[in-house]
Amino acid sequence: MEIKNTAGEGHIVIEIVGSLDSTNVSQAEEKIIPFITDKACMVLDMGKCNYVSSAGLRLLLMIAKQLAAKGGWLSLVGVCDDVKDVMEMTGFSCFFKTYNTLPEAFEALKKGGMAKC
Amino acid sequence: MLRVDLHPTHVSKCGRYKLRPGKPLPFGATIVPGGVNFSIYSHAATSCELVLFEKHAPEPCANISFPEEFRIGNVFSMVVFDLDYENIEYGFRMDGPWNPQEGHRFDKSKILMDPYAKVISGRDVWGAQPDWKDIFQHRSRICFDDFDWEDDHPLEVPVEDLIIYEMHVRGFSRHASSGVKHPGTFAGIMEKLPYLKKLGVSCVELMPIHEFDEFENSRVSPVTGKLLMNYWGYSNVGFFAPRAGFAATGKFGMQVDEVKNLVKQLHKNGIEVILDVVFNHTAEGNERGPYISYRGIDNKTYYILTPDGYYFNFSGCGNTLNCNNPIVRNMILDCLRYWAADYHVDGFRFDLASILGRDQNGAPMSSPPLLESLAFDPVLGKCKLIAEAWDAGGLYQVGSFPAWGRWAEWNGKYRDDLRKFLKGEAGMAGAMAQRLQGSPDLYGWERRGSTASVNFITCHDGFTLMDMVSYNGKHNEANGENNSDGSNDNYSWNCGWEGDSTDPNVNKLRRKQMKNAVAMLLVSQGTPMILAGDEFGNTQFGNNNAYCQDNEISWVDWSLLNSNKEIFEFFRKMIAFRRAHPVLRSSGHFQNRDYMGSGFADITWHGTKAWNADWSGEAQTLAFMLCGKHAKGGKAQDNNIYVAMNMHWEMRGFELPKLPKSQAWYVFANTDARAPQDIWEVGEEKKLENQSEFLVGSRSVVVLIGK
Amino acid sequence: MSQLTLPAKLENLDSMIKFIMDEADALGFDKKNKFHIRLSAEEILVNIINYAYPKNTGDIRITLNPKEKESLEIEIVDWGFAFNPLLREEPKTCLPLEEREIGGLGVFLTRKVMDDVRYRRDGDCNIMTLTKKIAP
Amino acid sequence: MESKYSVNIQGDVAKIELSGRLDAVNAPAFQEELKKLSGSSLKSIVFFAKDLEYISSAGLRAIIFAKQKCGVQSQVYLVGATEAVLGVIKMSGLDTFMHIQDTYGE
Repeated sequence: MEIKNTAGEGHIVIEIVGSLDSTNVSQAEEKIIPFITDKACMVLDMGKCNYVSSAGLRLLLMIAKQLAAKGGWLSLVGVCDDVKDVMEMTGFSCFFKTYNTLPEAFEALKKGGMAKC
Repeated sequence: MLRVDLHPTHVSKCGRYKLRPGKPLPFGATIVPGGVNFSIYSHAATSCELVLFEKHAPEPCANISFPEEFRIGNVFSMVVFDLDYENIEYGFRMDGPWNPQEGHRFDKSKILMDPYAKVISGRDVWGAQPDWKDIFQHRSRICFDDFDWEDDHPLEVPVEDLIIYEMHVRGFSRHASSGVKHPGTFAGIMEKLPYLKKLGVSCVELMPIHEFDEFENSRVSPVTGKLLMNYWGYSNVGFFAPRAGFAATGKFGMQVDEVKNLVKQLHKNGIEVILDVVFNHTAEGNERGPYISYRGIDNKTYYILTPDGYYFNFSGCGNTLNCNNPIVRNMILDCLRYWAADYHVDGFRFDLASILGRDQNGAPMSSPPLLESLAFDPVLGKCKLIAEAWDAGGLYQVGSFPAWGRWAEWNGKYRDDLRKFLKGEAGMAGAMAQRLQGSPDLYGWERRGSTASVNFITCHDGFTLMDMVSYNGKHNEANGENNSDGSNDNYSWNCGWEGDSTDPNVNKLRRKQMKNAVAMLLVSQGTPMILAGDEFGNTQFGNNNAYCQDNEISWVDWSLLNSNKEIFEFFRKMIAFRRAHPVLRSSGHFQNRDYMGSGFADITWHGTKAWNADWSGEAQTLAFMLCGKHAKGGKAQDNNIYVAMNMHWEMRGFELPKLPKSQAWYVFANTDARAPQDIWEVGEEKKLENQSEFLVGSRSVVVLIGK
Repeated sequence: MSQLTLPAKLENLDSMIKFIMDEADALGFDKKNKFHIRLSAEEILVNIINYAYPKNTGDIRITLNPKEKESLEIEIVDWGFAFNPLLREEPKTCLPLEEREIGGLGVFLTRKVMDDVRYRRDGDCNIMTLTKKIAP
Repeated sequence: MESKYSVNIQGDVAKIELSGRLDAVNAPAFQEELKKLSGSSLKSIVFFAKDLEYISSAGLRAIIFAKQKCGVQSQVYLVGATEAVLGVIKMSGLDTFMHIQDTYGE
């Protein structure tokens, strides 16, 4: 697993590469937590993440909840079909907004912000 | 808060694992800061070893003995630090005496599953041939016990207001016709949620979903050449773990979350979940059975044994769980509390529950401590407790199951009497009167009320509704036991032809008989239960004991929903009718008097002449009227409802009881009429032209409302 | 009356549509009207799925009130932020295709094909009510 | 009927066959497919819609998208659309920007 912070249209974009499971969740958590700041809009780019285990899903949910508590939010991008399936069947999908591509996510974030006003 | 007990005190012999003494409670494996707490009970073991495997590895990666100072009382407990809790499988080795006459069967060579395992791997994908050489077949795993329930809560619908729908998780959506993305799984049920909502049932009862081994006693049918499996699953490997093979995510080990999500989504739609639980025996069988867990951990504690150390077989499945041993009793309580608290399950149906009332020698007790504990348990306080009030050892307790006002029963007498009446047996009016009003003859003496009675005509065990009107005898040849298995007392009638028929008259009568059955079921006091698939005439081709048939015999065939739309519509509208009319759903029994000053008693009996039911030995008719002012013991307001049943082969005129001036009779259902005139939507009933008499067709049921 | 609650996810759209269309079938709507019911239900549901819950997702509750031989009333509820799609500016259907803004068509079509479309905010939920009459 | 679409580019003509439904569930994938068209200077985009049972605004958006990708010079044809589909196209004013015909001659 590898975590990269890339810039993207004023949002925090974090790319997760490889698999996210119990062997590396605490590492991932350490790296991501500093980005959870007030009103942060975080986009996790999972396009290169091929597997998310139960522990990994829990980390994602934890991030989403912490962001929400600070008035921000989390979107997932490029989640592969297998992981999407598991998220759907176990109910994790109910807590995330998912998009196919980064531009789609940015577009939605823009609209979400607008509609809110 | 900083804790001072988070640091290892010991190192395992191999030097790889850091340890410290664990907490004896709770039993099982619990994630604690920095590690995992393992705790297991054995009274007679002399030593215990924790065995760790990497996921799916053939050989263990570690054997860690519990140091003697880690034992408190009869419990071995230990914290192991820095485990990869997601990828580890664990078991135990127990050393102790080998002395079968005394009840001890310790064998240090066996690796044993944790009786409190909350996730069990080894049979992760249904039907995948296991590796029989694997030294550890059913492997305990560590469970994430968190789940975001948000504001979910068990629904606590009064039991008399429920309409239960019994289903087999796999059979419900496995058939190719189901059209779901994940056939045969918990996720598949979720995909059928819109269907369940349409049908209107308010509770699903899942046949066993605890981990079991579908390959237990698997064999090939000599008749069909198909693999016969333990399909029903009334044979627990573990009590705390959901069946991995029923989960679409089982291969990822995420079955726990999948089940919880199913419960959450069902609750959101007002549908309760009842689990069929099997505490009467385990999958370890008798003396010749395998070592899975209990036998090697403390045989004498877990099983009821004969004086010379053999297994009693009150379950018909080789062994009998020692339910009234205090250790086992606590395990059962822990287990049910866990399902109620962690899975938000709304209730339980106990398979062969009479065994739960036998003492440690197998004799029935008058106040069995386990049943009493369950009735008064604080966590289970609002859970439905439903007993299958008999066992395979000959104990039949319908009406006499120890209840403490808490237990309901599968009412086997309801099923039998209703079937007899339906097929035209004479002289059933008296018995029917009891069944229709919640069986006060069975449950009135202890003031248990109609809530004690779970009414059903069909369940997983026996004919489906379609088969009940299509077969006189069982046809279990495919089970490979020369048709000797399964019940012979079916009280079924084939309507003139054995099996599938092309005769339109036979088929018409069958449809009518199915409608008659469900109409009677849904106007009866008590809690109705429907078998999944009956609402569109699902068939098992005459097999009345399909426990081993993981194939089209058992799987619900959804294509019948199209061909039998008329049956489905009748079910749907009858269910809506029951839900709309509280007078059908009293918790207490009727008092047979007018305590509301309405001019009518709460229930009155009629026949071809109003106010004159035929109670004779020849009777094949019965009618009754429920007074709407007495609904829910007078607490609710409802219409008057009149039901006429004519099970004679000729039509009969029924004189209608006269209503107060402002009201008139409207017909809601008439099974003799051709669909769609056989039943109306609630609120759109048709006013009768003739308010004084109704000509009820041969073998027909008519439901009227007065408004 | 029948009711269904599902998470507001695109994966559930088919289930929700089927739930509604089964009722439309049962009421005997003709092909064209069924097309219109499907269209407007999809538009409103997709709108909620895409926009009602920008931060996470929540539920959609569909309630069907069929009146035999009269009409089908579809009530769609979400608990997302207050948003009245009926107040959206109508798309400029007269602009050349190249200059059209993509979007806004759904609600426009819904209003065209249904007999009655209403929005109200009740407490913390948005309630859309769509009614289609059965042609005599 | 199964929902399918196929995009074929022959010279300066793009032929697109549609069947089943074009709705919010499958339109995004279709739109993705239509990206193939961008940049190519097409003379005409032809939608064969004989077997198209249903279209929602998501589908309409995909058509608008196709046109926008290809620029002013390209003509849009809609061939064999059913009355119901045509109804929606007309309501949304798309009919004025495309040639609606029963058949398409080479």
